[in-house]
Amino acid sequence: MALITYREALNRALREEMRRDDRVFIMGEEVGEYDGAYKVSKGLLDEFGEMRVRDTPIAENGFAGLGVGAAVAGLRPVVEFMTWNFALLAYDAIVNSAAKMRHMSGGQFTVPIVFRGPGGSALQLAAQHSQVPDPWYANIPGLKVCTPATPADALGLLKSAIRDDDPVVFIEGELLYNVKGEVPDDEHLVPIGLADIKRVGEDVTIVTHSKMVHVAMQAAEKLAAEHEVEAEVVDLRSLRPLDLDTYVASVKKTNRAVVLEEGWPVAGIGAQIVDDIQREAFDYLDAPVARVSGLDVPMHYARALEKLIVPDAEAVIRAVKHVCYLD
Amino acid sequence: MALITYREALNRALREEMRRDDRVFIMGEEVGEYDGAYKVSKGLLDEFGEMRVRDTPIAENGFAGLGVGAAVAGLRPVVEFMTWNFALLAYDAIVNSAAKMRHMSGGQFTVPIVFRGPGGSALQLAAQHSQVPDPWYANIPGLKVCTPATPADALGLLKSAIRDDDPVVFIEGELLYNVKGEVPDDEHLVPIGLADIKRVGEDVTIVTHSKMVHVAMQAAEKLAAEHEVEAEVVDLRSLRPLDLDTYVASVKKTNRAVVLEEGWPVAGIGAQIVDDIQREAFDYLDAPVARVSGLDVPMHYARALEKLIVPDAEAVIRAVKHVCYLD
Amino acid sequence: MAKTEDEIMQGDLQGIPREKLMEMLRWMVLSRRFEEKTAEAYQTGKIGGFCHLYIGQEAVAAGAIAALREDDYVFTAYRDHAQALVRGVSSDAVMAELYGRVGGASRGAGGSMHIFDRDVNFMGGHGIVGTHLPLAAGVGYAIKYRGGDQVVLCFFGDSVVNGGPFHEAFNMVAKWELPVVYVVENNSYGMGTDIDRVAAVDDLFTRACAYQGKKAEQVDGMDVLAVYDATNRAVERARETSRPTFIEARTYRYLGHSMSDPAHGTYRSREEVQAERDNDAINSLVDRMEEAGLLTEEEYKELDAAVIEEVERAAEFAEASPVPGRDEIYAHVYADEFRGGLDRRDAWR
Amino acid sequence: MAKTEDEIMQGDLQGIPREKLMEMLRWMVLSRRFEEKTAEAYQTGKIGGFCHLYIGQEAVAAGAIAALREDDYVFTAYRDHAQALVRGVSSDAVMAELYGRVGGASRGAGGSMHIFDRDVNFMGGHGIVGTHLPLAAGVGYAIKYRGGDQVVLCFFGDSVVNGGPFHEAFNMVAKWELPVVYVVENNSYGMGTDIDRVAAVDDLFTRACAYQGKKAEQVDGMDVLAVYDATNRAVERARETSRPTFIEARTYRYLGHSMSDPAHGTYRSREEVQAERDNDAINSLVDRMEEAGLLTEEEYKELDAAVIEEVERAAEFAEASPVPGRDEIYAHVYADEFRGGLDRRDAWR
Ligand SMILES: Cc1ncc(C[n+]2csc(CCOP(=O)(O)OP(=O)(O)O)c2C)c(N)n1
Ligand SMILES: Cc1ncc(C[n+]2csc(CCOP(=O)(O)OP(=O)(O)O)c2C)c(N)n1
Ligand SMILES: [Mg+2]
Ligand SMILES: [Mg+2]
Repeated sequence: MALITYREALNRALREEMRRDDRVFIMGEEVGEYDGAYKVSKGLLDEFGEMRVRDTPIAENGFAGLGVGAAVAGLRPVVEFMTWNFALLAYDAIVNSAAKMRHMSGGQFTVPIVFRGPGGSALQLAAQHSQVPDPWYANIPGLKVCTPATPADALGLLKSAIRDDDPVVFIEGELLYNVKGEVPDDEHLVPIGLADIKRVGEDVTIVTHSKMVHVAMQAAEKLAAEHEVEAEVVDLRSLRPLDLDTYVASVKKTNRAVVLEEGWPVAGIGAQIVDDIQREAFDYLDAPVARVSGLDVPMHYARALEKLIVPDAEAVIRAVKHVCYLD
Repeated sequence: MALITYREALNRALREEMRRDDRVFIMGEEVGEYDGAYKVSKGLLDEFGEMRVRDTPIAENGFAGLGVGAAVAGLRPVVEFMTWNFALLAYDAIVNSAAKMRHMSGGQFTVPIVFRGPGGSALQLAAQHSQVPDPWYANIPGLKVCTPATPADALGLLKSAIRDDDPVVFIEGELLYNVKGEVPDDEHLVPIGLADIKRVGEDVTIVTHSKMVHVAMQAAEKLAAEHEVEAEVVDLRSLRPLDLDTYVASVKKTNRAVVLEEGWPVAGIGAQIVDDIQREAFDYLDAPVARVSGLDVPMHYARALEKLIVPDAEAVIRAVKHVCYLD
Repeated sequence: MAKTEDEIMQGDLQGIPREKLMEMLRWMVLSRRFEEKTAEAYQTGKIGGFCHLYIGQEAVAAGAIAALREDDYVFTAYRDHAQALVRGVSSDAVMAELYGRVGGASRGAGGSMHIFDRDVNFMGGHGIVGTHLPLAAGVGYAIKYRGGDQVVLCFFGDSVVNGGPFHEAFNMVAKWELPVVYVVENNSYGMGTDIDRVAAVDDLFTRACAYQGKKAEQVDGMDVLAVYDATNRAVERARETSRPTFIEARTYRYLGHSMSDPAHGTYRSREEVQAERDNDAINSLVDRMEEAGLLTEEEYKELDAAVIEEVERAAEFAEASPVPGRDEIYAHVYADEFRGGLDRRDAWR
Repeated sequence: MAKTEDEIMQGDLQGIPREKLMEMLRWMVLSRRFEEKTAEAYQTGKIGGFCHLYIGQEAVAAGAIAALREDDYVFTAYRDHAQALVRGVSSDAVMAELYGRVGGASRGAGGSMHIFDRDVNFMGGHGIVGTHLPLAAGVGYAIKYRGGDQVVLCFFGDSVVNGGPFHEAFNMVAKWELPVVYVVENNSYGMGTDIDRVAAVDDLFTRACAYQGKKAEQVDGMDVLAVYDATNRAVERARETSRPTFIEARTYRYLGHSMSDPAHGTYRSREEVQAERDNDAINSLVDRMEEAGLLTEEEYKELDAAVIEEVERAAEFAEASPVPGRDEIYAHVYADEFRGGLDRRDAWR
């Protein structure tokens, strides 16, 4: 085991897969000479050269589409969006081309592509640079969606995504790049579509993903210490497929659930989790499922308001207390 | 009252508002000389001239953005997308510019624009032309979203949308254009954000919108005739704001709910309705809320499969019977 | 010798073997007869959805694809029947696709707008205007990546030149020197919009001026030999130097934009359509071949009859091919078994 | 007389009144001093988020905006402090915006990248590369719609010329003859990418060749008078004939792409940066004015001191301005009262 950052884990995943399979290449703005805007692709240009580490013009729709074409022709592109906020320009290439080409060709063409980059808010990046794209992609059949919260999951999921024969939307946490964690020294793969119980507990289930896993863990520790509530934290890890079995089983055990996400509430991924839980564990529920999400507003620049808009541990604790009838 | 089609209702709304307010203009592909791909803008070029009925190049992101600029400068553009499938190319202009400009300017700029066009499947248009965009826009603060099911609502909501000072995403039903309905002769406005009970019933609530309202009505008639179940049909009409009061009150009365939508299930708008119902009417529910949605696949071209993918009255009836413990 | 950019190319028979000429002629006649049958089947409800006919434009697909090798790639938009047929997708498979049957090129999943055939590198059949241009560039990238010498041929309509995907793709193929030949089928209209009303440029091929390293020329798209000649040179250039070319083929569709649109109407007159029909590409090739003594009326009639028979057989094949069953719904969404949890989320079917 | 398109324009003092020269000089010095203060405040944590400085490029904003009338409009990207100041947004309001305070131009909601000021038609401040070009076209459309004679001036970075929004906007403004003057601030780099590595064109202004009716020229963007002269002619053309122009201003940023990026590094050398600094736009104007007897060293020092004082006062104003309160969260999302039902959906705050 080594203690490395989320950024380093992603870099390791890219490097390992590029060494293993010479069809794998990475493209995107600044991924080469500049080592990546967030340095995820550091050193790759030196090792693999320009054809496999391709700096692109600022043309998200164009280079995402180009990636899809290269995938269909048998390569395995990893397309980096500097952030997912810029991928709104490429929404068509991802949804209308990548996600549909296999199906509309009657299964003839395989589209083994990964679209990756950071999502979510960071620090004071304001309305256009702080969006959570999760539900826009989780809604789309034909795609898979990964949202790792830890270095080990980042490593294992990115490697699986690159090996996957379907288009994978890989959403990293912009504020997670410096987070450290233990990572196996040996080859490490995490299957897409498997949730992970990050903390075992008996009293309430918190279902969440990505950066919010850390908020949930913080809340769980405080709940244990101050309120004698043991929360089980389910990290979805993938939003498509969703691992219903894991979170439904957890709620059947705890009888209470809080669903936590960073993004906007209306038709967020959290709404889907609630739907799944109430359908499959209705008779086990001792209280309605509570949701904690980002507030329903564009992100504000001022730090004081940003803090209020993004969910924090306190909000989670209040929600947990509510479903446990402790408020 | 006059009996007119949904298409005619939309045309009337545009014409009335363009006569009333000379800042209103329409732009989009084929809206002028060709009278609109679906003839919604029929005759408008003749009456209002080229500056107010503007045929555009095929450049969805460009002309959507141009519309936003014109709105900010004080005009009231109605931007037609030939269908919402092509608006994936304009997702950035709608989400990053239209929805955010008021907020990120601290309230200085008003963006009174309507983006409109048909959404959903029609007949055998296959994967790229049969998508339901509803949740992609309902998720976004800063937007309003309307999805009328009848000629009267189409008329009243479009007029309200044009008068609204915020950007409105107006999603018409591609298969509704020829549907006829009674429409008031006098000025008719329907407020955005108000659901409508299209059928009163005591036994179960069906919450739905757009084309699926008609499927729900069909199911409700059959349920009454064949199973003695009286379904209340709640037509959301707007997806943002959602009219929680109406559907929560209905479920509190009927104690059972089926949520019906044409689109894909995962993080669909239906998931949000379930979340709202279970949170606010948990103790009133005699069964878990059931959802009926389009199947989680790209649309198939073959008619036989298209029929299976899009929800029909039979599926709704089965779901209703299930929540009523009649299956 | 390469001709100048602003001169509309005129083809001649010289130097083209008779078999090649016969092949191109056959393709054009096949496209025409196939689509006449398509129109008939559409009218009787056997074909559904949007259906865009290529009738009038046959010389473009036939002439351009004639310049390709078997391992090259072809992309096009939704008006794709002729390109598919010329590329070698069987009439049976194309017709069965239009009928939405499992014997179709795309197993009935795609329909008229989404014909695909991996066996002949026929890459579709794309419905969102202009968005296949970057995909074609991506195949070009893969070729270069592997050091291959294949070429990508990508057709698109005139209205594409005003959109972002065109610009982004053109810039990348030019800058990265990718072996892609882009052919704009300039039939003067995007649905009911005259290209002159929406493009801030007189001749579409001149847009190439904004991308250094991209050659461009304009050809008479009603002359299959001119198209063949220009594409040949472009393909050679792509194969040998990995450089892109932009060809503008001036052509004309005789019928409406799609089956639901009349041939003439608000945006163009009956006379205009008739004038173009008088300049028919098939007739013109037949005339030239007859004059040169390379074809007799008899031979042409035989060819036509054989094609008609092929098309009739294709319709019979399509009719007999099974409608896709329930198992096809999820079969091709993912490479693996994932079914969206829908068995649990929606048990009401 | 209009100069030829491919000649880099050189400005001279002739014919420009001293007050105008002094105004431009003051704007450049204000931009420079303001951003020096910005850098300081960023380092001490008073400013957050992404913060892109314009230092080195001041002549472009000052020269171009100098050509405008009060009722004209200005758009720009996220590197927007100088444009805002030159356009007349107060130093106080710009600085308070950077501090995220309610006294800020955008009430602290936008920050460095999103400065807006309706009072002076300063239209922002946009963060997604290239996407404000269509918005600017839309304001041009509104002007033409109302028969006005205002002009829209829209700045953007070099990397924009490879993206779809550029192409779509340029085609529409050219075709519809909208009164928009587009100015590309070509500082040779988009973040760490040399424009020559990603644009298939040597000189950016030549891309205008793909849009008939669009005039284009290249100017020395380190020469405020050249920028002023070119923009003046373009604005006049827009005002009188409602025709768009594309100006390429060759300029240079001395510092990193943003506050988190070093001034030189992998993509450019210390020597390159120093060489450009030696050609500083402010110094060059000062020298020419002094030579022409229009400015003394004393006067320049006074101007500089006054500007420094203004900037210090702005920082004090920002510091004193209140942090936005909870009520600002929902205040400007909609024109009406709608609050997303969140009071009911999330009661945990
Ligand atoms: C992005 C997008 N916008 C609009 C449409 C609707 N549409 C389909 S075909 C067409 C006209 C295309 O014309 P052109 O490119 O000239 O091709 P042609 O039909 O003449 O072959 C339009 C507007 C679409 N499919 N995609
Ligand atoms: C669509 C989009 N892609 C990527 C980014 C990230 N980004 C911000 S600035 C920038 C470079 C822009 O360079 P240029 O246009 O030359 O402007 P400059 O910074 O030199 O003023 C990039 C890639 C973005 N904001 N928007
Ligand atoms: Mg055309
Ligand atoms: Mg730059």
